[in-house]
Amino acid sequence: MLKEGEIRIPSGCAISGIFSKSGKRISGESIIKSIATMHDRSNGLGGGFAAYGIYPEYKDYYAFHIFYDGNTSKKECEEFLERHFDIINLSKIPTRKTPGITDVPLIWRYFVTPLPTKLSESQLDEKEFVARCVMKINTKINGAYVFSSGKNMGVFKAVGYPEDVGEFYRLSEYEGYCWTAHGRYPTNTPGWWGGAHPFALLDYSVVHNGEISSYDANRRSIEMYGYKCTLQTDTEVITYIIDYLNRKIGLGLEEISGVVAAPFWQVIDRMPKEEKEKYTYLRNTFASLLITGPFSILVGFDGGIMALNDRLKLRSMVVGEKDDTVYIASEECAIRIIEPNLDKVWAPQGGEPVIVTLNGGAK
Amino acid sequence: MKKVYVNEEWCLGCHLCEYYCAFANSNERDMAKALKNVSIHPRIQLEEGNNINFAVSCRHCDDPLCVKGCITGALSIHDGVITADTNKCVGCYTCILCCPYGAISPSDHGVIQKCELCTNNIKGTPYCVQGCPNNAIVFEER
Amino acid sequence: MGVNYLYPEYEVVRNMDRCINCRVCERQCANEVHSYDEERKIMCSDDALCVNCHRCVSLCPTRALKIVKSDHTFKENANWSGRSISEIYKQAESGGVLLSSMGNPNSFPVYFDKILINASQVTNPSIDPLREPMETKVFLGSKPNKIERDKDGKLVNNLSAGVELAMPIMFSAMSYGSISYNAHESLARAAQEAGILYNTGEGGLHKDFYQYGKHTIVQVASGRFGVHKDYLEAGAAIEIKMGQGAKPGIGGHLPGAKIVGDISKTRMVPEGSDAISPAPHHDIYSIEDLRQLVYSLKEATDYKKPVIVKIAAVHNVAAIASGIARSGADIIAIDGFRGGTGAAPTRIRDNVGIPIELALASVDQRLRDEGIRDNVSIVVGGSIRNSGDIVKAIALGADAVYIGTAALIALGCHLCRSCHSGKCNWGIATQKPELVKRLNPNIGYKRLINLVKAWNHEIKEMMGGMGINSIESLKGNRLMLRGVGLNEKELQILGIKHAGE
Amino acid sequence: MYKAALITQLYLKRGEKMKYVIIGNSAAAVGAIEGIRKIDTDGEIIVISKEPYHVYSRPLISYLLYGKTDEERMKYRKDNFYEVMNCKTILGKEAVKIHPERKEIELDDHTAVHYDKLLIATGSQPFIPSVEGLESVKSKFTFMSLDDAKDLDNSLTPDSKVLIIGAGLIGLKCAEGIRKKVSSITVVDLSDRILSSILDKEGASVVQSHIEKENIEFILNTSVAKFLDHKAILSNGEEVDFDVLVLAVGVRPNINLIKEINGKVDRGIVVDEFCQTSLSDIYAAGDCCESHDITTDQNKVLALLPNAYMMGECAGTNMAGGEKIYDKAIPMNAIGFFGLHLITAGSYEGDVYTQNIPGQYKKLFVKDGLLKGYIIIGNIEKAGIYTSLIRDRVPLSDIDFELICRKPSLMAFSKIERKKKLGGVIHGY
Repeated sequence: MLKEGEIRIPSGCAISGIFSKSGKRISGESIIKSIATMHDRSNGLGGGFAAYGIYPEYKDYYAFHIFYDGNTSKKECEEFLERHFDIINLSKIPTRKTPGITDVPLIWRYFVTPLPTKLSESQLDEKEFVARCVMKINTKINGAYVFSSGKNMGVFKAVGYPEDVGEFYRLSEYEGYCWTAHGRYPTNTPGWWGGAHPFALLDYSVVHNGEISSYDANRRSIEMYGYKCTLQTDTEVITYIIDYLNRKIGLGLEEISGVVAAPFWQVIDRMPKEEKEKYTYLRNTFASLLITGPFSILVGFDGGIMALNDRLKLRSMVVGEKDDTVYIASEECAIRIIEPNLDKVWAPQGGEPVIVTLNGGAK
Repeated sequence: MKKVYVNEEWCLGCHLCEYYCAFANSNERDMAKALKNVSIHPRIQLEEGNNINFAVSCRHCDDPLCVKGCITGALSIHDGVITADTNKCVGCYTCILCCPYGAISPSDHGVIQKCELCTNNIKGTPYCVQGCPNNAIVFEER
Repeated sequence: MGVNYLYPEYEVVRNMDRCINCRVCERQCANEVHSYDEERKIMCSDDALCVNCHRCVSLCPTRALKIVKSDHTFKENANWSGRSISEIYKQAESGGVLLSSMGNPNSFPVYFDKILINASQVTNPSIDPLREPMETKVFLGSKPNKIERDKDGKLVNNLSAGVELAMPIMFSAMSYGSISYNAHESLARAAQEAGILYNTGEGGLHKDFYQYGKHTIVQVASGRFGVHKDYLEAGAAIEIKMGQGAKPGIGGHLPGAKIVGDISKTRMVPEGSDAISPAPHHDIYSIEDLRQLVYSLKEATDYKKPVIVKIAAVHNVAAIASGIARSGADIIAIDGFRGGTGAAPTRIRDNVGIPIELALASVDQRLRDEGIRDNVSIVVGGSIRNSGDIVKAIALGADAVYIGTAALIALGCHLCRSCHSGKCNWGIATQKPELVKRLNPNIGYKRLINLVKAWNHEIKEMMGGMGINSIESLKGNRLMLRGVGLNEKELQILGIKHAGE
Repeated sequence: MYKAALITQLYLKRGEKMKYVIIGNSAAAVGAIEGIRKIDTDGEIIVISKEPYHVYSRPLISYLLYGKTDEERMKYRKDNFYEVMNCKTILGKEAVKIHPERKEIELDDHTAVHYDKLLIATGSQPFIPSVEGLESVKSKFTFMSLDDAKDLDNSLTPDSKVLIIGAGLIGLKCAEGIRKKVSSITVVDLSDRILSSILDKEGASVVQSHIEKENIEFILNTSVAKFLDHKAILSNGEEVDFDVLVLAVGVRPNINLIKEINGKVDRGIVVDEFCQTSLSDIYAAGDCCESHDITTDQNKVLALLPNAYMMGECAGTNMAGGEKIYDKAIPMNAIGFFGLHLITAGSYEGDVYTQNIPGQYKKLFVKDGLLKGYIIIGNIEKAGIYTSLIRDRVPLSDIDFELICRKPSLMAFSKIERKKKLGGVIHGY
């Protein structure tokens, strides 16, 4: 059977997220508990987590998490890394034997920073340089796959139920101010570790539940801007779109939601002049990056998180608040299980972004 | 009141209105049966000249000379529609003498005939209008 | 010449039981097929004159008429078709170039008919356009690749001039001269009410129609007929016509007989003298010349109008399009080899150009490969026959489509393909007042609006089925298409999978 | 007219009903009733007539004898007409005198009827020439009223030899009416042609020869010198045997009621364009009056039904306080004999335009750039278009006269005129 990248795979999912506005560092336990409650929304073919603020001691270095089929690809990849980066620290990512997790690849973690010489001759800004290197590895080096490449953050994913994945990566031993989790329900794949979610590029990580109908329109457009959609998953293309609009074009998250989940014309027409012009401009200029069809996503980024539903809200998504902690999940139960008495619970409108950032900054 | 109006700008001079009129007033169901081997005397009649054509039928005047002139009382107005009681009519043709539009004509039965907006045949609504291929004849309020 | 080798192509079949001698057939046939025999008191017809336009058939009040293809044949011959033989007879007799009208009628593959559209099942929901908003509004024009903000960080509108369409449909270029005043009025009024655009073609813009300027594309063709400042400023967009699908590589020729009255005024061509559009623009022998024309037109209208460059779909269309996308043009219009015409040499029409589906697919992909797809919008024409074709074209990568033949059919055209005779019985492709009169714009524009509104509704239904609720998410969304009975090469060019994959 | 209007308003203020009285019960009377009711729906209307009949159409008496209609169908308005129009009728009694000072009418039974507004629609009566021996003729008839027709009819036998004095409309219609019922008909007229009041010589001869086919004999340029019982001795010495005599030499308007009280009269009662007589609150309409013939600019008696109706309507409207002017009177006739139809209108002055089309005799008379009159015998289709040219005094320079000469058609009018006529709302006359 074909795996991700060779074929497009629709899937249903469960997502969950926890964010501490004060930057309080939360252990991985609660997010595991939360995603586990939605066990039935995944089918054991993929689970994963993204955590922000977990590598304070290495916060100035890019943390690469890489899967290897075997030692040859590892060797080839590390040579590539050495050619382009100064590797500060490298280690196997600590895991625990778990019955639910099998066919484990080699999983390594590298804290790196670009070699100044390479960077300057590339004439790219640092992030672009890093991003391109990641794409290079993922497309050119057979058997090596970078699944996390941001600073002071990390993605942990595998084939299996999310709670097992959490167990496997010993996430209770990590602490971060922001956690997102994903349980996957692909309809036609054996599941591949790289294909599990979250999907991440640099600091951006995306967990997504849905199947977007605009996929190929989005894909063919974003690929014009130097991205390569190797996995053919919604999450991948959404991540690239957000990276493109935010990092390369310079749109704010609110503006980005005005592109990917743009208001309907009938809504725009009723807006006050200035708003109207803004949203008309966004829809017109970035028309091909509009995302249609059902999706609910959690976008993690440095110091913040954004939750967004498609404009028709064809997927469930609930937000809860308790003191300075924000919870977001596909189902309310996944929030209640970790915080029974919330100050506030609501279901955001389709296309209405929920953006939360650190007020105190990461501690 | 809705009346039949003709717009010569769009009249093609195809004469179909005349045939649809004759058909409507034959009260036959099949046009071929009604008009085969018949020389028609329609109540709407085309005037044609060099590239100008228009059909003329009763204008159903608000203040009709034909009705006033009728010596028998056969012509009368019913909710705006001027109708002829052919049973009363003796065919003196005073109405033809009076009508400024030449819209009343002798019938085949020695009396007169005129457009009654198809109110008195099986069609019920002006059939010339329905038959006009170019909307040159319309049935509307003005 | 002595013997006439040509046997009538059609036979007029008259049901004598139903014919009532109303003579409408006689009055309505500009080819004088029908006549009334006073002695025998019956209608007669001369088959040889019939072009099978169905005017008489449609108007016959008793349905007494039908036109059938003559079953008179030549001896069976798989190679020498009756058509080939007859054409040789014609040329042997006339010594002239064969003329034809409307699009290529030959049996080349129609790729639209070998492409199927997707729909949602289970894993994501289809959307009901009657219950949910379903958006088909389209902006045409080039998109900036960076944003600008003012000092307080507000986004600045840095879009260059474009056009907005209520639906991804426009009426393609048909000149006043090739079609009648009433046909133009119908198109203009329909475009205005439907919120789309129509195209003047190369015949200039009649003063009566300046009022529809906001919905008008003014064309600049190699003959430059009727082109002046007011004309350029009147339109919502300017189209440079480099080529036409029906006759790539050759110009146009409107015989002096048709240059009369308003046509001569509108075209700025003296009455009675032929209006000849040269094959090329004589100021454009190369791509950089095109760039100059694009910018001189923009200068002339101080950058307030988007410029469209229309080309015929020819073999290296992708490379040409790439050049145009870098020429400052805002929109590329591509006309497929089945595109219609008022008159073209038969051999050119039937043998030159390539199918629009393939041209579109390769152009869209090429522009993406070069990262310049956003520089231009792509509009395709050349036999868009229904809303299915439109959905497929957009999914292949078009921003919008041009419809010409379909629009004329809505106006009553029966595709008899005799436009070049100038005796269009339906009042479309003629300038004879008594024939032009037959097209009442009050009827015509309503029929056009009905057509595009119906198509727009069907487009929405199909989008809804795919779970797409905005047309921009369909554009270039080739995963929504599958091919049937296409070979690897065709699939590869179209950039789609085969059904079942 | 304003005077009437003021008075009506006065009455309406006082909440009283106007009382309209109409003497006569024919076309003019009906026109008046319908005219009044368009404006005043509850005023009282009284119709006085010496005839006992529901209103009927006099011109139909010949068709009655001919068998083309019957008494029922002769009714000029439906049976419920007076009811619907809410009129009182005093039928079978004759108004013998008007007392304008008391605003009263005296009937032949010496009862009196009060009026606020009075209409004289007394019509006309046959003129009886004084011919020696006329009194000796037993069965002699006039041909005006339903009773005339009935009496005549009763006296006819298949062998009757009928002598009709007068080859005018009445005489000839009578001849047509009784043709099938008698053995012979002879028509004598002083004039050199039949229908002298409406036809020129040529036209007359066309019609004459057609009528003669029905073997009706004409003796023209001749009058009856004297009657000897069943014999008439003519001015040319000829003798004609007959057993039934019909006198149809013409009619005289009934003007006495007005004349007696010194209202202005000439040949007929004189009225202004509002159809009012010289006396206040007294109007007159129909055959008893003179009308102003716009084609000759002369006042003359136009004893024509359409004319009577329109005068009546005009009078009625003004009586009820409305304002209507009747200033388009012209002589006009549509009539047929034994299937030959003729339509004539206006006066026959000025240049003549003749059209010789087989089956049609047509003459147009043009003066001062206006169509003044026409004669059409045979195909009379669309003749009304000519009539309108006369009535509306359409300058022939404004239309395609050459075309309209050939056949009456709206095509001859300017595009704008056509648009008005065919496109717009049509207002009445």
